[in-house]
Amino acid sequence: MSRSRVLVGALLVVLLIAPYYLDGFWLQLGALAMAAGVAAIGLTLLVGVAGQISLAHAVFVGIGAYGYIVLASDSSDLAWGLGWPPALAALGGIGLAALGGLVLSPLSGRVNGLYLAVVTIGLVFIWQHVLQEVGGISGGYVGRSVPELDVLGVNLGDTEPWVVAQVPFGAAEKLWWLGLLVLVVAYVTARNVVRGRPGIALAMVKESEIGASALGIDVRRGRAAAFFLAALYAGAAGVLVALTTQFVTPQGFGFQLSTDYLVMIIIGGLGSVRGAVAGAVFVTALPRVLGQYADRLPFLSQVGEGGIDANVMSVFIYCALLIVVIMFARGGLDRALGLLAGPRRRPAPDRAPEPVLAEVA
Amino acid sequence: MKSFVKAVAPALALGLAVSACSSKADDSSGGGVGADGVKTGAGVTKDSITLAALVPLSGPIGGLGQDGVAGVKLYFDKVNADGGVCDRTIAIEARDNKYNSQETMTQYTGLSGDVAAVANLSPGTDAITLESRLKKDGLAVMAGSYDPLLLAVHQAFMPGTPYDVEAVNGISHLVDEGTLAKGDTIGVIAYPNGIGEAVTKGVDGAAEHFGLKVEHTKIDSTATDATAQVNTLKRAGAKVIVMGTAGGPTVSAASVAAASGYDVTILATNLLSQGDVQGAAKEAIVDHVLLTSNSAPFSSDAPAVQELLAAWEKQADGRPITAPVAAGYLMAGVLHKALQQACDDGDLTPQSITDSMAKVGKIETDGLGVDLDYSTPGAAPSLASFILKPDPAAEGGAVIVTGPEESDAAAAYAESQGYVK
Amino acid sequence: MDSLLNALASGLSLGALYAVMALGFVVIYRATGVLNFAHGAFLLVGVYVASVVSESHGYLVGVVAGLLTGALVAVVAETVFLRNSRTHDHVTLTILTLGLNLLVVTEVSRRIGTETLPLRDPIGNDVVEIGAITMPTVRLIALVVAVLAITVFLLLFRFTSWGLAMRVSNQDGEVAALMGVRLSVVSWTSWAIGGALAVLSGLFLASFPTPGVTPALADTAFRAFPAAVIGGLGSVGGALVGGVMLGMVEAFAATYEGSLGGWAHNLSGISAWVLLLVVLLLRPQGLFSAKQVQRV
Amino acid sequence: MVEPILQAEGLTVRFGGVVALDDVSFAVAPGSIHAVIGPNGAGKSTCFNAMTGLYPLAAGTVRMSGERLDRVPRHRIVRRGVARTFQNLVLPDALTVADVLRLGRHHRTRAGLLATALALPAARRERRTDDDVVRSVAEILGLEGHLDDPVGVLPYGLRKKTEIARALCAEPEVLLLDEPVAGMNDAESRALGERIRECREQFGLTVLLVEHDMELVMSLSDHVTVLQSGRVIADDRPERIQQDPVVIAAYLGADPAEVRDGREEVVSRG
Repeated sequence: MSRSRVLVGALLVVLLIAPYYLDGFWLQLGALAMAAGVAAIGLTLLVGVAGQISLAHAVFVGIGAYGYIVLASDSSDLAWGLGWPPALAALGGIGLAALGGLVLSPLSGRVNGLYLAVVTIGLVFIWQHVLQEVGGISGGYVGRSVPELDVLGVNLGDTEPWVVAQVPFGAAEKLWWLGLLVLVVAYVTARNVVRGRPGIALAMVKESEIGASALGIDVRRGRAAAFFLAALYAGAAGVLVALTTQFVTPQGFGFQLSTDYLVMIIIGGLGSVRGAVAGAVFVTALPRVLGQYADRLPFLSQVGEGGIDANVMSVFIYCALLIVVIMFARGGLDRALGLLAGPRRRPAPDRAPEPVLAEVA
Repeated sequence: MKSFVKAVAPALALGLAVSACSSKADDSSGGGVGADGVKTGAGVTKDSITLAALVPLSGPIGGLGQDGVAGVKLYFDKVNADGGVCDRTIAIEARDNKYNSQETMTQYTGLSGDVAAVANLSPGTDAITLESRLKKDGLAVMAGSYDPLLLAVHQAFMPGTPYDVEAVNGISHLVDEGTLAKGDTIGVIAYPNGIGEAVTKGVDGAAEHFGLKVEHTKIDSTATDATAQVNTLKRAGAKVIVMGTAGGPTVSAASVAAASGYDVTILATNLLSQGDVQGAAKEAIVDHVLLTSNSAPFSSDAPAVQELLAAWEKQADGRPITAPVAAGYLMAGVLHKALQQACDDGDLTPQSITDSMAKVGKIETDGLGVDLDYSTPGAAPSLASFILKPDPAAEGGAVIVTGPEESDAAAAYAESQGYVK
Repeated sequence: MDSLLNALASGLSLGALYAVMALGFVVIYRATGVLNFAHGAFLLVGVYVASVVSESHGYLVGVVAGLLTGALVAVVAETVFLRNSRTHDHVTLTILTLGLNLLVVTEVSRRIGTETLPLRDPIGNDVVEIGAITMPTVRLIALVVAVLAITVFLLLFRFTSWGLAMRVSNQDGEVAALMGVRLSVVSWTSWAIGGALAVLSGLFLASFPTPGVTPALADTAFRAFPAAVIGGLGSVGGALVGGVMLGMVEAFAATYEGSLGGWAHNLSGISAWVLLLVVLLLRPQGLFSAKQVQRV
Repeated sequence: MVEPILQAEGLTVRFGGVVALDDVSFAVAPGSIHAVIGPNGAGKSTCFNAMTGLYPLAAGTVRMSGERLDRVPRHRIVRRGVARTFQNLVLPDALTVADVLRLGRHHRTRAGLLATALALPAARRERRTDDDVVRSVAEILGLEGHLDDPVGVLPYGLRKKTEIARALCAEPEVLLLDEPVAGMNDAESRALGERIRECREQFGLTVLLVEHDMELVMSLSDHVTVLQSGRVIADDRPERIQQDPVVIAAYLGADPAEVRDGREEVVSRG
């Protein structure tokens, strides 16, 4: 049995029993990190594997979240809803995000590189505009509360707490397990895709469009498919985010969230599924943990004194780490994890890209 | 795969065995009675009471939260110096919500077990986001927004008059002084968010009351150039423009009006900074702008204002005082009253502090802001507003014209909206 | 009719400022292949310094100090951070500029706090009236300065060895090296110019009829992204046309959205993005960039 | 002559004002090894790229077993039985050699996102078939020891072989090799030449190659087409090409028009 398998097994066990010990802050942090992990896995398939940079990931996470709410909520005088069984609505939310990805996927099929980056920024602003305008569905600027999840009569919220080995299990504990389950499924399926036929085809598309098409790979279709797949994972993450925060607002799915996801996969090591998860945990936890232990940090001023307090410092640390990882740490957290798991294979050398683009009249 | 299962299974069994002795098994956290006979709950120990501040602390509007928390601390420093509440000192735990309600929720979850009440100096609808959690935890939130939607959250307390009622007061003042007469047109420039929608609603209400016509325009909440909107309203012949925005568009609208020789009064809630009033647009602002406000300008000679200025001067190393400092100071004063009441009742649990807000009755702010009354849940704590005039020479950039006063129109409007119960 | 003319004038001057900003994106992109997300940071820090310096040394000194600061910060970004990175992947380096942006904007915002800082320009809120058009004097000057800056840039681009190097370096690093052009010089000078152009547009965007220097100014750089991309990221001419198009669309949307009603009533905020979406779906490489052919 | 398997007729390619290929025609006999040679800039690679749909044709047709190939979208060409390699290696460095070879099987497999993500039986069956082909091709080219290495870390010669192996995994009828031995030493190129010949025998391949190494071309190929400045100046068996004064002059830098008169003399005398 390899060292990495033992490590992964041990990690899973720790994660399974963690809700018995952790309090609300850590449970919520974990659930958010796991949701972010699912989203980051999707994004790394698009950006890291297929080489298409997207800043619209928050849009699809948002569609998943709002989709679940609209499908699962009953109509009220404040906002419209369909009142589906929540489990069905959760699948519906994921489906809507995937559908959104499918509708917008020709964009990824046609537009490349940094052009796609900018046009997807546009999608974020357009999405937020739409959320404001369809107040009867989205709750407008106020947002909407999230109905509890219920799977085949098993309540995953606070209304029917479980007692597991004498420990009361509320929504936070249950969602930790749900998040873990979704994350594991996302992880395994993404690994299969990356190592399987579509994944290596996308790696080839990223290397060279022409080379890929000479091998019979339909470049546009491949890129569009990657966009769709990223949206699907984002939708699942969106449902988890909604369940965890119990209330969603338009600002929650804006440009900042999209950049956070990008930062996660870069810190994690582009194209690496486990790196994406590690990056997600890191980016989700860093500012919140720093805020939580702010008063124990020396040399910082207190909030309101006009100096640099822990909250501002956490932004600085976040930026500094991002910059340093990009500058020096080739392979990101994925490489660090690789070292931890024992030597497996040498990393690919980091070549300077050849100037392959030429403007031909 | 099989070897993997072999590795995991025993570890899992071991884990479950260990988990049986989780510390969470006997849930006895929070609650109890101190040696002094005071019942305590989350955030209260035998010598301290911890309050949360969930505010933006970094990024473009991070300054607002930083100054707001400075105001809250300034007030409680004074309280602590006088012996605190119930022989306990007041401590503030501030967290950055990045001006994002969902982030407020996350931060709240991290803190809710360790604080006795929450101050939220964020110009959004965070309290609505938190509503179900607040109810469960019994915590009170002092809200940093005057969005009337917050009135529906019984655990939330706004420290003044809702935006829409304030707009009605402003229009009523303009009618009283003869600027507006029946049949005139009022223009609105509004953000597509809380303040914008509330002001729009207030203007519509006032227009109905006074027989005015209304012309609506919108402005993007990231935009600061109101040229197109002002030109539209000029063509519509608006005699007054009411701003449902932050300070930036107000300054822009005044400048545009001045530049194009448009004789219009611009009515805005006081979100102008000293820099706005003393900057390039100062003449335009003085000529065109009239402000409504929930709090007194720093030029006021009310004792509470002077006290605040003196306290700030002593502590701030020459940093200028700003409106958020005063807002934080005022909120802290309200929270202090509730804490004192809860202490007198011998119960410092969160729910008791929340209930105390209603018990303390009318809260006099000694001229710092409008007087507040939380005794009826769901009702607006005040219907009065200050009317201010910008004045570059005055401290804080404005002087009081009248107020705080509650107009008849505001009373009627509030009645129609169910703000009076 | 009046409103049409006014929308045209306002769109033109706004468009000129967007063009200046877009030109900054294009210069940096051509030289280093990076889409500079830190443009807003350069703009904000430059305008902030201009405001602080102008308090003691007057407006013009402030402007010069601001432009130099913008250029300097941009050069530091290129020489310290980008050049020393071990990765050369343009997408990854683009993300690095996102980190730089957040870092600088957070610090400058902290310093500005809740205040609105004045720029103390001597023109203030004068307006000029030409026929039915009423236009802020500052915006008219902005138009003139933008046209001048763009002209100077185009002259440099066409007729100097630096410009020649700019034109070839993006296409073929080897050819440029053979021509004796030092790529490192081309890239840092390009960043300097990009930084200064950002501040130049910022100086006008913070003047009348907007209230002054606030942290939110950094976001205006985002509004110029579509301008740079609509024209084609590598195209200087495209940046100019894209900028003007964008200014026009925003001005017209702001003027007429009231009469559109429904979903369109607040369209001006996103009109640029909708335009971009449509343009790129039709021409994925922008209006003026030639089709990119990959060599094998 | 037997019916050609691959036939170029009147190929013309323009870049802006430059004519890169001018009315190029030649035919490749099935089962043959056919070389396209010419001095630098003669248009050899352009010819390859035009035939595989990478460059738009200004005029001319390409036929594969009589059917038009030039109207087929470029990602469908491999399905018609034409696989190719590139002059500059086009290999994603992070993939293992085995993955790169599997890429060659892309057009012969079906497993989509869902089947792969869930590791459905159909996807796993396909994978097993692929792996059999991958292993046998790797053995032929001597790559079997490197299947799990990332291509990026391999020496140049092995990467070159990986690229050829990938094209072979496509099980093509016609294999287009763009400078297969460029950058190799004599012994290596001779060995690779042997491998190419073996592959032809074993899989019944037709090989069309562009190559600079004259010795290899002459020893390996059955037929040679010579290009200069985008035109065909000679098209014959290798031993005749070797003696063709036009070709010799072209390689020495003379104007083909001048030499042509001389050749006609030679031909008429012969």
